[in-house]
Amino acid sequence: MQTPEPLTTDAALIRGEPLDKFPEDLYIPPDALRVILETFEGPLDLLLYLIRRQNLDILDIPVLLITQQYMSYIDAMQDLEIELAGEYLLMAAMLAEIKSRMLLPRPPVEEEEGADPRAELVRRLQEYERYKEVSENIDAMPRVGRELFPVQLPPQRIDVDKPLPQLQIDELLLAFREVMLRAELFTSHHIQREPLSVRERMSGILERLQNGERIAFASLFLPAEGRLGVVVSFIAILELTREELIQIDQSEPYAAIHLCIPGAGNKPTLQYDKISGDSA
Amino acid sequence: MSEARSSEIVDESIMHCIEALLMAADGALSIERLESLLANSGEPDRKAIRVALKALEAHYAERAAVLVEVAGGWRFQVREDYAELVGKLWEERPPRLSRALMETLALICYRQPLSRGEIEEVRGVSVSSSIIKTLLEREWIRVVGYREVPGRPALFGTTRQFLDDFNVKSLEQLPTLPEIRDLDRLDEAVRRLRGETDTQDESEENAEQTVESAGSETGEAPESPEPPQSDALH
Amino acid sequence: MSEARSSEIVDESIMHCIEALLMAADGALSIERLESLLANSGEPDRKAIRVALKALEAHYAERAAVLVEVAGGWRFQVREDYAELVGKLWEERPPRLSRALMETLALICYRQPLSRGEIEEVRGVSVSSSIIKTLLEREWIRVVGYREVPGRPALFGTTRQFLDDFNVKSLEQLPTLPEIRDLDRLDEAVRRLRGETDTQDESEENAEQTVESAGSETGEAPESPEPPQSDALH
Repeated sequence: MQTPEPLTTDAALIRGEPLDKFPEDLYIPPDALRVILETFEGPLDLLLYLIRRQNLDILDIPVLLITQQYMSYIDAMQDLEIELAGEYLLMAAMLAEIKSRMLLPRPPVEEEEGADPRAELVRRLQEYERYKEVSENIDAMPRVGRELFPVQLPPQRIDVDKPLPQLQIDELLLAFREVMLRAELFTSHHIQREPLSVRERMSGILERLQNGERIAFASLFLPAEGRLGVVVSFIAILELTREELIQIDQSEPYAAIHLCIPGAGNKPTLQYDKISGDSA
Repeated sequence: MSEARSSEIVDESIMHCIEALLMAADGALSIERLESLLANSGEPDRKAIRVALKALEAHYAERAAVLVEVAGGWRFQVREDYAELVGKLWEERPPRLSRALMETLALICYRQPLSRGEIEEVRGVSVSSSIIKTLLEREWIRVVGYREVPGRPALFGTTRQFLDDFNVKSLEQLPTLPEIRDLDRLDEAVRRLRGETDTQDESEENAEQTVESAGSETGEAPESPEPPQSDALH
Repeated sequence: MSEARSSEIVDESIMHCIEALLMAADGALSIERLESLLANSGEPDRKAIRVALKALEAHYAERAAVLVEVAGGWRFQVREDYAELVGKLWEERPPRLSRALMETLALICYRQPLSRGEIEEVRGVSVSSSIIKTLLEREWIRVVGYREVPGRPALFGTTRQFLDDFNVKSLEQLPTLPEIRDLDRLDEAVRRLRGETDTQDESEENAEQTVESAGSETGEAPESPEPPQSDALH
């Protein structure tokens, strides 16, 4: 019989909570179970885990036991609606086949060589385990950016025309993707819907207002741009207003509408030095 | 003065910690920053840090790298005498743009007009002045206004030059956020932007290399680390 | 040997030129590259360069930055002892690499050249495009050829950049791939498996075990499911 091993203090942390907080007989909250189940890197990984967890020998797996355990994990994953790779189900089918072969009377000896799925499974488990193990060893090696920091000092002066670094559009987009993923901003409805042309127009309108002048609302709509252009301008103005980057004036009902930057009159100028001067 | 007295005792371990930090840092480090970084490494006070910096400065006096004090603090630089030699390093290969710079530019592109503080908010780290300066010098971004809040932070937007350098006519041609999110759609968008119909053809040409010649159980890493351009996004 | 004789004479000026180049370079510099960069600075031959490198290595042996040789050549890097301290310079921790990515990389390392399909065969699960893309972008792997079968799948191999980033000179310095344990026993077991039915009565009894009880044992699990963000910097 299996007896659960004593839980140690360096047990896994699930959402910051050590697992040993859960009494052994208590059912694991689905969230925690999900975290465990999602860590498996595929059916071989799950099988290896089941085998190693019980200190079983890969060469002598009790197939019926392992199959049953495997299936209960698969069921649990399906209950939690974890997206199951097809490979998990394929493995389930393979295990079922092995099981049925074992229960059936032995077929004649002429069975083709190498066709025993159980031997094949043992071979694959061993092979996978080698790479799993060595990948952990490689991951543990010091590497640049994590433990190793190469020195790259700027020169005090440089004598050549330094060629300007080039940037490819895909590098830029991937950088953007990464920062957005990190900040989890892709989920925001606000920015998903916003066409980029609006953003461009916002910059343009804002810049036109920088000399402190008031600009007629109507002058921002160019018939030449067509209906779409008008819509883009309009949304840009609304967005600028919402962000309090501009204000909209109308001295009396039906009078011309004007735009200006908030508190216009104090004549701001473009101060580039402001940017480099305000270093942290 | 007590300063003079303590200046004779250099804490070697603190000096090496400072040396490590300055060798790895992207820019200058102020004494205050060093003090906070070293809080768990001997917790030297500012005086002790200054003493260690002086000792380091003296040690490097005769070396190719030199420790200098600039506006933002202390930094190592390659000595001016080697300007021409070091220049050769870049003649052959333009320097790479940092990830921080690319992310900053991308955020300005997609969320303009926005301020440095807003970029920092999204990135979760501070944006160095030198990045903003580089982008302004490169004329990829411009100041389009100021946010009317205390401090009046500048608001940045992208420029025509940016569009030209990236070979797009307007920002509208860039992929939308949902496209960027989905890697396969992003691939498609990039190919569209490059005006390529099918990159497959290109890689076919590179493919002449046979498996045999590539068979590298030899332990030798292949010569050029760069994957063929066309593979960059596959 | 003539090498031994010349090793006693270090050309100081050449040594400092090399020091300047290595301190400024973005990545390791090979002896060949140094030779061509120094063509107008004393025109040292490779032997003289090696002598100077050895002298530099000795000089920096006790400093916070050390001179090391990796696959791509020589570079200065901050001594590993300072990893934790230096890591504080950046608020973001370096992203943890997923197990899927590391397993894919390990397979490419030890079995190159091989195709994505072959990786999937061993791992028993499909390899996502984003993993291959990440590895290509990091320039840890590259396409070294195509297998001449229908679909012409790309074959991947590791790069010099990979070796440099993992601080080794060649693939041989990577951890050894564990042998298949008990090869004899495996053969025997396979033969036995083919030859006889083994009764599973005993295990049948245990088979009642449910996920609930299996789950509660996972305190000992972390062999495979690693706790999140554990060793990002260790």
